[in-house]
Amino acid sequence: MDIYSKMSLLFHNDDRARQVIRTGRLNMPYYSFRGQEAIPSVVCSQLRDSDTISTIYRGTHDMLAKGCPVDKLWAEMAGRVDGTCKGKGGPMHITHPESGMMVTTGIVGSSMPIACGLAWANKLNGTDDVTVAFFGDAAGNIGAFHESLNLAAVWKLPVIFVCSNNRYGEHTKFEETCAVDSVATRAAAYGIPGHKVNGNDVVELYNVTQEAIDRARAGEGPSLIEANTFRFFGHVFGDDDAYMPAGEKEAAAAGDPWPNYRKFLTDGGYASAADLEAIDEAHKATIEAAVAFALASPWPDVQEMYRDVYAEELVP
Amino acid sequence: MDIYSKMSLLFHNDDRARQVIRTGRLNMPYYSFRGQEAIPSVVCSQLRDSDTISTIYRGTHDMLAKGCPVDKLWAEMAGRVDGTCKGKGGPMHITHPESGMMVTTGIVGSSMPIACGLAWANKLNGTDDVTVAFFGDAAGNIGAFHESLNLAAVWKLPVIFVCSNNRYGEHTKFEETCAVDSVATRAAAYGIPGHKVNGNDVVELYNVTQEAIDRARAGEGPSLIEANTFRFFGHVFGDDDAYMPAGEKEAAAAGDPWPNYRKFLTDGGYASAADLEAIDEAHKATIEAAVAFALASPWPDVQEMYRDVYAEELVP
Amino acid sequence: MSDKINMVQAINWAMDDAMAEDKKVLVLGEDVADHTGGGVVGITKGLSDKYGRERVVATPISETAFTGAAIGAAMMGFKPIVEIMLMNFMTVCSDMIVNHAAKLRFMSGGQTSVPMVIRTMTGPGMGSGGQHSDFMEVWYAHTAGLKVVIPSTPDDAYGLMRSAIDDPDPVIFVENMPVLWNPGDAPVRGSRIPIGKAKVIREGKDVSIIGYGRVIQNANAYAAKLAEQGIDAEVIDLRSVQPWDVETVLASVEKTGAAIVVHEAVKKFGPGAEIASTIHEHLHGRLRAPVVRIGAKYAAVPFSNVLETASVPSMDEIEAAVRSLVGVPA
Amino acid sequence: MSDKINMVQAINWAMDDAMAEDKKVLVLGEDVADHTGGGVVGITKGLSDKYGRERVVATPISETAFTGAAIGAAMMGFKPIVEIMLMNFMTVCSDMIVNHAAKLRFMSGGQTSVPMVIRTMTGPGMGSGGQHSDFMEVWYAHTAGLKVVIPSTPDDAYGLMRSAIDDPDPVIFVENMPVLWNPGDAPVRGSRIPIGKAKVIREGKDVSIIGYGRVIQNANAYAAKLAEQGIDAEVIDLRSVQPWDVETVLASVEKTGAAIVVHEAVKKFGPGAEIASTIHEHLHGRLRAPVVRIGAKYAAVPFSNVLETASVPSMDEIEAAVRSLVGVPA
Ligand SMILES: Cc1ncc(C[n+]2csc(CCOP(=O)(O)OP(=O)(O)O)c2C)c(N)n1
Ligand SMILES: Cc1ncc(C[n+]2csc(CCOP(=O)(O)OP(=O)(O)O)c2C)c(N)n1
Ligand SMILES: [Mg+2]
Ligand SMILES: [Mg+2]
Repeated sequence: MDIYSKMSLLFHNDDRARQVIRTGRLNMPYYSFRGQEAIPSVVCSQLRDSDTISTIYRGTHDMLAKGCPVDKLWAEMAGRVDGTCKGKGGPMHITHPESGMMVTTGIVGSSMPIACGLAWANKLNGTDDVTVAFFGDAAGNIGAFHESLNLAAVWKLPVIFVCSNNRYGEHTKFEETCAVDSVATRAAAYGIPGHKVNGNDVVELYNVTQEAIDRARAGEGPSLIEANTFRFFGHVFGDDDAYMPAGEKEAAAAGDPWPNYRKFLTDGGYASAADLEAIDEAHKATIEAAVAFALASPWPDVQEMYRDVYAEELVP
Repeated sequence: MDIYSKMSLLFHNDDRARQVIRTGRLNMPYYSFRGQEAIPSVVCSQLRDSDTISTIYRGTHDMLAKGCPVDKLWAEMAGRVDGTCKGKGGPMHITHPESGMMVTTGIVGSSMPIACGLAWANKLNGTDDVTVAFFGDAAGNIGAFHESLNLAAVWKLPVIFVCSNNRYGEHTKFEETCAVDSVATRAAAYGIPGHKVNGNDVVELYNVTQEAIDRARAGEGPSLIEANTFRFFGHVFGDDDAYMPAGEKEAAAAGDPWPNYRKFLTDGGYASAADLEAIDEAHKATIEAAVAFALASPWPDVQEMYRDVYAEELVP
Repeated sequence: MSDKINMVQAINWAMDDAMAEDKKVLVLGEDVADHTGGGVVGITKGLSDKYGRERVVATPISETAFTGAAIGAAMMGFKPIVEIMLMNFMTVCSDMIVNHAAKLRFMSGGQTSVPMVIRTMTGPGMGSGGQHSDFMEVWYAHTAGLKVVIPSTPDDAYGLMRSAIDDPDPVIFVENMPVLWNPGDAPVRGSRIPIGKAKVIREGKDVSIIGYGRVIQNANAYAAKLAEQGIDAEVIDLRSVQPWDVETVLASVEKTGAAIVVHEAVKKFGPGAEIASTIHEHLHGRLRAPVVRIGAKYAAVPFSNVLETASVPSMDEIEAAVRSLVGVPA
Repeated sequence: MSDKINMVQAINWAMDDAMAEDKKVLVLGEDVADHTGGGVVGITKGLSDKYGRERVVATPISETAFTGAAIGAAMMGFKPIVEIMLMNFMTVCSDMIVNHAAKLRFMSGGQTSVPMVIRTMTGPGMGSGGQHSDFMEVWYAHTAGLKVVIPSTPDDAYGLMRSAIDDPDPVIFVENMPVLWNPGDAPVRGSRIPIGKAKVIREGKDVSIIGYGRVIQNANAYAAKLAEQGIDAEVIDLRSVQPWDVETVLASVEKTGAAIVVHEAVKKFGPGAEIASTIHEHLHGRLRAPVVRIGAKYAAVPFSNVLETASVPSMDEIEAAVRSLVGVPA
């Protein structure tokens, strides 16, 4: 039920974000994750508050699933003073350490080296906390991926590398830029477990992530999970998707995780439609309130230019 | 015989370089390749003049094996105007395009991306020339390795990645920094052939490099060769080798390729000791002449500071 | 010349014309081929359809490898135009740019050279935040062996791109994102603008405003307003940061006796420091006041629109500087 | 204070003392552990034997990954000292330094911070050529969020390293290779030197020579010779480039009326431009002549000894500048 709740929150949040942007009330680059909801929902359902994550520009779902407050997230997307980062980071750099959401990066691949450090800290602290690095399929071709997986393996770091393979890096197909047919294959180059799973299938994903998280908590080192999925709204919201072969998106719709999981729960008698609707409605209300909160929040003071550059405030 | 000749040249050149440095006649950082002679000798014996190579600071053997003139090489190491690069590059940056020796880099890993470009040029030119990128085992952990192998595989570039695994990166053992027991294992992450061979065994090496070069010439794409070997004079000449376990160097001496190949040739009746000695003596004479040439060559004019920064000479 | 086009189109034309004339010209970078959209903002549109996917290649997200590939191909006589999508991403492949592209000619004693162009976009004003907006041209201008060009109009962009492609050395070509779609005079196809030659975009006698990129065009528009108030500013668009046109700048400041240097890069340790220092070195005793430098605030580029706007040089800052230099009270 | 030690030892002491006091202090980098030699030149010798291989870690050659690891650990409250062996190698992980370490505090609105030290060595004079000798401090000084320290003596190195480790923000600590083994006064263990405070190493009234690193120590030695000829130079060692001590510099130049700024980084678009511009901005009309900037030639660092020597600021250049500023003929 926790998983469903997360998925529902994510689904509705994305829906609302696109709508608010479309109606011109927010002006930001928005990288919709629609279609990828299952991955962070499942992964984060198995994480503690003290576990940490790092993610990417297309990471709002990861943040929400990890527990980042919806209202502060919206205020940050709106560039307001009540945002997680006082409006200074924006949608690509949301951070919320209280919920373990340590860093969001806009540089492809860079969530991974930093995740190694977060995990190293867990290890040095002698806890069994773990760290998850979220990233995309095309990030599997950049140097930071290679170095991080090797380092994590050599140091046996408690980190789980979760690759959301949505088949595209911007407008370029996975096959055109990656020499092997699966990112998970590359785990062998680091002597670590590599799992290729249907990232839209909650149960499959659950089992694999549990294994990887257990392994990390047990001090046995990192794992790589490739969760295959699809993004329904292109690279950045507003993109035209002429680069996609006709019918690809339609075909992918059959795997859309939120409706499927909903159906799975109701068909299997795990939950009633009414129960789920109640969850949905509660989230919608939360999101509505968050949007209102965000748009009512003041702009940051210009003096913020000089704050947080260093610990000590600068003199203009 | 060509292979023996190259090995002999390399062996004696290194010997002389260490001697000249020890006696204070040359002052330069020198990364001795002693023990690794077989690798470039075999590889370059199968290359044409129009094939290109890129190598690293520990690459004098690669250059000589590819045909870089001995006298110009020495003059460059001496920082003189008759050096390959007029003394401006030095031992870590020797270049000699006439012999296909395109670039020597001091940055770990960087011989590989540039080799991709040299190979891409071959392909665009429609020739069946190939490019060899030489590098060390510890370079297998840097991002440039990963990106280059993937790019070469995706673009099917005629490039052969030759890793001389001498068990150490500076003072750190291979096992301590690489998560798998062989660099060649990583070829699978790029869907290309990966060969792990005894880099001191001329015959084994010959077969494998022939296969890789043929494949590249045929337009079938890159290969990765890991040639296992040993460096007898540490990282940089003058190092103390306290970091090496006692006896390791002595044990490795049994695999020293030059004496072994010499013995192989004479024992097998492929050549007489006298023949080989004649080759050795000829090389020694060449080297002697090169040292004299280098030390007699004038220093570059200070005006060289302003030349070759751009095509057009700068005004001081 | 009366037709209007924007910079996206002008740069596209320059690459198109160069590719048509010389088959050694190559284009590579993420998404640059037509089946991948012809670049994220369409600057390379049509090129792969016209010149083939051998010469126009969509790369993996591997800036080190594909910049290296461009370097290698350039050493072999090709003329690659490599796109590193945004300037901040150049940090992942600075080794290739700084240790290799810039230095290979010198370190090889002139035996090899790297005639390549690195195209990159950047600029605050798009709400992209701290990792997608930086102007880092001073890094590359400080690195001997590179040239750095930052055009501000479509026709300049065309002519400078043609010169950059012709150039025997590596040129970093910075595209100012917020003005990419501004219309401007269409270039004469085939024309060149020499790298290192500034353009006096407005003549004046009271003060010299020197800069490049979007902000100098803004300053120029502003100068017309100042003129109504009797302040006659000369406005100089440097167009390239390295080499920069010392001669034109000194001639102007010698005439006006006062200078403002303005750019969107951070002021501290920014390009303006070199320009201001040079002016002082040559015109000591002939300046009414010290050269005023205006640049971005010393911080990462903030996301929030109010802060993003506050981070870059404003017309108010320029106006205040002009007034203080010409001695007119506000 | 009469004991003499060198900078290798001083930096080692600083790390040793910090590690003893605070178990959050970590050391990582290539070869830094004792079983791997305690660093290429032995600066980290003894640390892993003393504090264990958990806290002192020899890394793979993966600058991006291990700098990232240091950033992550720093965000979690550790104080990593990461060694990037030579400054030119920082180009392979500039993304981590510039887009992340420098900006995370700002972009997170102060929620996270990166209290780490990046140690790196560099400097022409070792015959290492174009890819092992660059001074790139201007890159990092231009990037808001970083501090840049370049000590010139063992006791400064100790005190500045202690401050760098204490600092709540990322500090780049540049070690000048050719002077690493020069003996100097031993530091008082436990002492700190504040980052951003210059040291007047020689008082004088005729001209201010301002700089940092090896070249300012040379200039200081030289000033004694000039004194014999009646030229009384004030010599200021900045010790840190960002922040730099504007106050001390301005006070000195106000007194002497003339300034020379000298560093081993390339002159063009170098750190000296910021310093010179700032001096002009504040002391216009009170300078006998424009500030003289002396830096490395605009080229890669050449290998050949004669060229390498010619590439860096020479005492002749400084002398010529001093003489022209004080009006004494040669
Ligand atoms: C180093 C770097 N290069 C290029 C980019 C531009 N860019 C942003 S997202 C992206 C595609 C990434 O694709 P993927 O990793 O599959 O993640 P997805 O966007 O599909 O979730 C690119 C090329 C970047 N941000 N950083
Ligand atoms: C990016 C980078 N990091 C660090 C160094 C310093 N360094 C020079 S050689 C070397 C070891 C390389 O080992 P390996 O690749 O095995 O080659 P070998 O020296 O053994 O031939 C290191 C760390 C460098 N030159 N470049
Ligand atoms: Mg993707
Ligand atoms: Mg090695």
